[in-house]
Amino acid sequence: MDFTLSAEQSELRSTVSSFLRKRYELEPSRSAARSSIGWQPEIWQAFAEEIGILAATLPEEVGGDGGGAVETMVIAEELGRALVVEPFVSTVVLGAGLLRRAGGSKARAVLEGIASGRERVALAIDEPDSYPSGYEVATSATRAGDEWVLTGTKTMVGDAPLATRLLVVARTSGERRDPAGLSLFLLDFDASDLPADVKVHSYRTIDDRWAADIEFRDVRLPAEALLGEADHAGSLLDPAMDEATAAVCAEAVGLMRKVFADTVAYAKERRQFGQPIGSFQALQHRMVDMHIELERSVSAAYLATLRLGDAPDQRARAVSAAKVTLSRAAKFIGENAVQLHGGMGMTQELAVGHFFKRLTAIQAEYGDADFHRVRYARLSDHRSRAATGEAGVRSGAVAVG
Amino acid sequence: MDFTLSAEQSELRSTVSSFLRKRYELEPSRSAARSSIGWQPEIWQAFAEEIGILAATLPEEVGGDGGGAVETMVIAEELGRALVVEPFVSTVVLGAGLLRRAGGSKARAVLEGIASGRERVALAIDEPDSYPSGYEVATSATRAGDEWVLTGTKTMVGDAPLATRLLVVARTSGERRDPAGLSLFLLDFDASDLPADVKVHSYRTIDDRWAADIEFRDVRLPAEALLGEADHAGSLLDPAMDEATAAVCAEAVGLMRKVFADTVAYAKERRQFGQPIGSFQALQHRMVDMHIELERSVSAAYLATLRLGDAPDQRARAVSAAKVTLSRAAKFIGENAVQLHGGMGMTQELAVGHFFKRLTAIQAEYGDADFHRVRYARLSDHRSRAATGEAGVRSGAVAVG
Amino acid sequence: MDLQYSPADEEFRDEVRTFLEENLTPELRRAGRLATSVYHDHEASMKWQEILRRRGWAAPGWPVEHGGCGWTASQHYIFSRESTIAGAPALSPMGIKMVAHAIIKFGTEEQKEYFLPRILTGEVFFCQGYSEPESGSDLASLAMQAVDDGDDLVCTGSKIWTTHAGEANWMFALVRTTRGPKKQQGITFVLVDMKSPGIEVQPLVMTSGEQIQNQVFFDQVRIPKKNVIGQIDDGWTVAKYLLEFERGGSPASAKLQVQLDEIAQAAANRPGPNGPLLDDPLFAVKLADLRIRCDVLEVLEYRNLARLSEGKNPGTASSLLKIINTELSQDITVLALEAAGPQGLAYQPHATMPGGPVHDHSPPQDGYVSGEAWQAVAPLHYFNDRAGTIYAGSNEIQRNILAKAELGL
Amino acid sequence: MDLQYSPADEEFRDEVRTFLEENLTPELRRAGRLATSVYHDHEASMKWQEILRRRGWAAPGWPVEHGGCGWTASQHYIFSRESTIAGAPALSPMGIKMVAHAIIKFGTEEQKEYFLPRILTGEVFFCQGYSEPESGSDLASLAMQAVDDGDDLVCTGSKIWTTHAGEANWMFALVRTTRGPKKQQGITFVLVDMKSPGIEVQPLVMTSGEQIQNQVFFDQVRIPKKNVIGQIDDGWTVAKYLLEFERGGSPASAKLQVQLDEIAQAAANRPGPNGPLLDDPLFAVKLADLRIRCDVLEVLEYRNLARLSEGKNPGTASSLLKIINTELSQDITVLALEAAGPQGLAYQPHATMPGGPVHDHSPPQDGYVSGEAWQAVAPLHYFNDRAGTIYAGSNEIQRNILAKAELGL
Repeated sequence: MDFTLSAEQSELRSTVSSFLRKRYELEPSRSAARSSIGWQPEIWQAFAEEIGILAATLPEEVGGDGGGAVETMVIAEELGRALVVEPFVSTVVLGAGLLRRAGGSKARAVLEGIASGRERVALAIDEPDSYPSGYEVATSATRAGDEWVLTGTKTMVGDAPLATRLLVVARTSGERRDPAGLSLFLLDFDASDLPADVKVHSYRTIDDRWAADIEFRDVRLPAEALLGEADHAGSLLDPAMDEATAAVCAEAVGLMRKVFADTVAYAKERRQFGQPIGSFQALQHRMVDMHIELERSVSAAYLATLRLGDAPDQRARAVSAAKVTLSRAAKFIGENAVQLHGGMGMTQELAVGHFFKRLTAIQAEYGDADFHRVRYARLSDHRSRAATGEAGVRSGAVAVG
Repeated sequence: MDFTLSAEQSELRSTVSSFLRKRYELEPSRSAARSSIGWQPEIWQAFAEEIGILAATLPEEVGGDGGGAVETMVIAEELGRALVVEPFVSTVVLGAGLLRRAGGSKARAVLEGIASGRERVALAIDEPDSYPSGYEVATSATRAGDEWVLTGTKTMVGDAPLATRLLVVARTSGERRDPAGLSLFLLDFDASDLPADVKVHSYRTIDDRWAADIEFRDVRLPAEALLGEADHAGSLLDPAMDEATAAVCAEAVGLMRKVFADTVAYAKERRQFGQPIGSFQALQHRMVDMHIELERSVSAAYLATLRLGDAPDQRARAVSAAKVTLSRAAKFIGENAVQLHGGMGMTQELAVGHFFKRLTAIQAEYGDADFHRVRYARLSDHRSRAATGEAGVRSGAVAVG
Repeated sequence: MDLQYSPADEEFRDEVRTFLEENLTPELRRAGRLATSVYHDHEASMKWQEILRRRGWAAPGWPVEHGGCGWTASQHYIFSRESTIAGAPALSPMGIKMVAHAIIKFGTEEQKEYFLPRILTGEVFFCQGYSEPESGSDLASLAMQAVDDGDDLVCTGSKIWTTHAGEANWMFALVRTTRGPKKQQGITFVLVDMKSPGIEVQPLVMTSGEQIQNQVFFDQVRIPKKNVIGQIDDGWTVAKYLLEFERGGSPASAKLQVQLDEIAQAAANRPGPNGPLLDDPLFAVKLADLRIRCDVLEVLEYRNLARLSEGKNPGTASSLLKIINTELSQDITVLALEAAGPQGLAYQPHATMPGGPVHDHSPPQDGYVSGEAWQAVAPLHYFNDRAGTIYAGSNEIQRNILAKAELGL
Repeated sequence: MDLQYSPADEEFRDEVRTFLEENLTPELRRAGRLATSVYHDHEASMKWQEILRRRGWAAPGWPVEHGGCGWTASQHYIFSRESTIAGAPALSPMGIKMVAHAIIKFGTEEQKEYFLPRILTGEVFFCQGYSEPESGSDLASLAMQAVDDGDDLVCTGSKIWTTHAGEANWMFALVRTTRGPKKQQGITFVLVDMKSPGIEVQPLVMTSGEQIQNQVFFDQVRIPKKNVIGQIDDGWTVAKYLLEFERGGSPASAKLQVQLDEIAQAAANRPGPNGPLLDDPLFAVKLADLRIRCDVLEVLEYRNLARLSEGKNPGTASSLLKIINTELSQDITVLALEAAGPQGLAYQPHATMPGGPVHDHSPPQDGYVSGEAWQAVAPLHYFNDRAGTIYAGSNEIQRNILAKAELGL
């Protein structure tokens, strides 16, 4: 049991934190997000060159620093605290996680590009008629000689408008709801310069990020576009999605730390009826409940992060536990931060309004609370819980007379 | 829209209420409930002879006063307010409701006996391995010449130890989970004098009432024991169960009125930290939320009561809406009444502890909240709600471009 | 006791239905259905007001001599309920439902003659100047300085949360004419011509991106005393009178039921974990829970209506109803957002009909919408509806009121 | 960062497991499993204390010189966790975990010599005399009059919520020796021989029917001054010191996880609407939610443990953990009651092992139980567990503490 960061990890945290404090302000970042560019490329470059967070968790053989889950957590939390919109999780956690597992020279080249800040990756998986995060895929890739022919429509492809590469999940065998039979393809991508057989609709999201709907009409891909083994994308997706989920949980912790601190500060300062509103017991207890949700969230993010290396079921259960916890907390803290700020909390004048939107969006990302509740239930042994690793519960004989 | 009682109904309310205030005290009623007798027969007799509530809602041809759903609601609420344990709902609402619908001379005789206070009826329906309130019945009745042979085990037969008659739901055709194929049988019953082929285990319930598990081993019943048509008990049970459910909703309103009033009074009187605990804002808001739950409950009880005469689906939906509302309120008000009374609320010294137990039990009676949520969902048209009668919502065309 | 309308009410309801069927154009219904907040598309709303005015139904609550309908409480409820169910746009409450009542009760003959007919036609369109940056929940602490200067009051300060200040040509406002020991005293209720020199409107951008609320700055604005309603220094009396019209006045259950119907219909066509989302037991039960709360709210409203019909005071019922309906409404927006799925995260105000301009949003040139319009409405409605528990006396304040007035704590 | 035990801790855990497997008889486990509250069957509890004492593990938290184990914070946690998972009965906390620490810290040599070994053997069994009828949440307002009379204090008044007063032969109590402006001053911490003349114990019957709590009346009870712990008038210092041992001392997650395992196992065999209850999506999700809260609580406990291991003060963590674990525990009792179904409404304390006698209940002669023992436990546990949010500083008080100490409000 150890909840302290190593010296290097602490150093990483303070590097990221002080960079963001100095260089990442809310106003300009919103302006950039809402501009036609949609982000701040110079910030991304600084992430790579000045504070090295794009390489921090990548393997050493592609120019990375070999950091692990804790490093990802530290970075994501700090990015959350500053409400960074640039595509860290989709590129560095999810994208790189898939590429790393897929292996091969093409993947390796992209990983090197990620480490140096040149490449950004978006994963195209959800479809208009599929249950979100359910791996329900109708988009197909069929073999035609040496090539693959890709056909189908993807929706809400996060960060696609900024991406240099797409990772597309397509069905190469099996029925639409079959968890097997999926394959992963790597495509060059530039939303501003598209081939005729790819149609992209880009849009802003409610939290000032960007996404796109993408239609593939018989797009021909070379054989080497296939990453990993055909029909087995699930074995890449499962762990990489769990890593991404753990990372957004950490990001949510950062978001909540900020809005909670702002709320308590506001309650001490804002006066009504001749006293600070923070002196009213009903509001005090509400803020205590927010504090409790935050402390639970921190623990849940640890749980997910520190179980990423466990066996698949333990890993998935811990990640689902975390996402359920964080989603609930994000809603409770977000909504109450707004309520306690009163009307001002509903405007874009204060940080809380912007953070609230991200806290709303994050609840739905990588599976909403119900998705993860059901997954957790399915993974829990019906009779008695299996050991959740060394520190988990060991069920004794529970039968009684 | 009319929410006022008629002069006769108001009169009925004050008659019941003043009788109970004078003659039904908590201490002696608890003692009786815990004695081997288990209730106060003299009170029951007074219900029949002095205030006429056993006949109030029975048809005139069996000596009743022909009252309806509103009269039942008025009586049940007052009984709840005084925490009456005597078997009003099971005998006068559920039992009589089944007998009335079944018709026939035998049923009529029992109804006359109910009106005069001689008869008490218990319904045996749930079984040890059946989902509560799910009409899942394995107990069988098979024809043998002119007779029926009854075999099976019933559990939690409410008020059976005090009953003079049992109504037993048995399967006469179909599979165990088949909603059709059930029949209703009327048996003479005396828990203290049983035939060899009937085995009864009586027990007290957590709310100081009585119930029993009953085992029937090839019990031979005469042909006329069958009430109504064979295989069609469902058509009797559905409306009678809904009436009983509406009645316990009204009873719950009475219970909650009492514990809520006690809680507010206690909060005004009990002092800690030099002031009444009712002056603390967090507790004030809690009590306001209890008040809101109570007002919602009153409305829900009206809804159920005033829809009992509607078409089956409207009736069932209103009753389920009420039971869900009342169950939630009973839990919230019961638990918080205890919490606000502190340790004393957990003892049997104050009324609140006793009422809390009934409020706990009542949540599970006639289907718990989840049972009714699911039933309500099933009865709600998937596209848009049908008109819920004249005052219900009428859905316009809801499609938008 | 019964839950039936009287035959006369049924007849009235049919009359209303017929009128709505004949007059609600698809465009107007669209404004009702695609609204993202309680503020509907301004143009559609004013168009509908004009149609109602011609039928004599624009201001049914006014005294008959000023153009009201003399309806019973039931008729008001039925009219409001049927309009909502049919998808009619909501009218701005500021003029007809609020300040007009103050003018009728406390106004001079000249004020009545000038304002009332113009409010009906929309020639005069009001906004409300109550809250100030430092006076929110504690409204009576308001500080907008109004100095007596001959025939005028000269006002300096600022008002906030001024809905539709950009569209309005008049404002009704509370200003501070005298400072005394009791903060409720020394307040004056005034009507302000928005074209007066010294007024500056600064839109507030909400989280939804919509600019409906504003901050209005007053710099030495001259308000003729003939535009005072009631007595100088006695504006609190007028404001308290109006408060009754603001809280719990109209039925909320109908609107919420329609929203739930829309969610159900949408969920029948959205993918769930196992077939349509509507068949997912977890989703179905959440929907059932909200519908049940709506059914119960409807009965609560009928009970309140019955009290009003008997001429009784609603008492604390308006606080109770405000809490119940705003919290239910918020929970419904949460379920809608959940039903919307990933498309609910797309920011697409161009697919909706918001109550005002949208800041910093360029619709795509091809008008593309990811998913359907209701999915685009969902997040904006969720954001905007957070106001429900904040405005018109936050729900914390309502609970304080109930604790004191209803429970005697 | 990691969530693993160290190799030394793993070794220790295995040692504890082996000990538990060898020494926990089925009867003792039964007392743990069929307990209806935090108070386990008294006899089983004392038997287990004796077995632990022989192993040297009855009072691991004491200083080694008095019989403690010198364990690390991890070892304490592991021991407690493993004991719970194995189903060991809980020991009464009053003696070993509470008053003993006061005696060790503030007691005289004679007091230590007399009481500590006897607490271990059970020859001395303590109850706690803190609360009074008029002093609950506001403990410092306590009023039990203690008049100085030579070598004695003479006490008159009453104490309430005195757990196991019937079984106890000693009480530790706070009494009022001086009345001054500050209520925390003038309180004295005393040990009272329960056989002293003038003491009368009156059991309180709880809603569960159990008589574990009592009111204890003092009528001119003489307490020798040699039984004062610490200084006269300075008892608040002792009480505050003990409070640290009462709140959040031991891990709650293990017990709650075991309860959830039991619910899951039971629900696999109970009928649901469609096959086993455990397969009902609504039930499964409620169970998952509670398990998730437990998983998170476990990590919160580890974080607290890590702080303690570093020698840091737990700060407000004990209030936080108290709120989280009592509210979770109550929600678990609700799910258990739901899983129990109709049989959960049967009152059958004879099928359980309550922590004290049951009032007004005659078990059936044939020992019949409707359903299974866990179903009989469910309602009693639900009733008794309501105490969790009331005792040891109600959760409202804990929230006040957090608001002040943690948030600075």
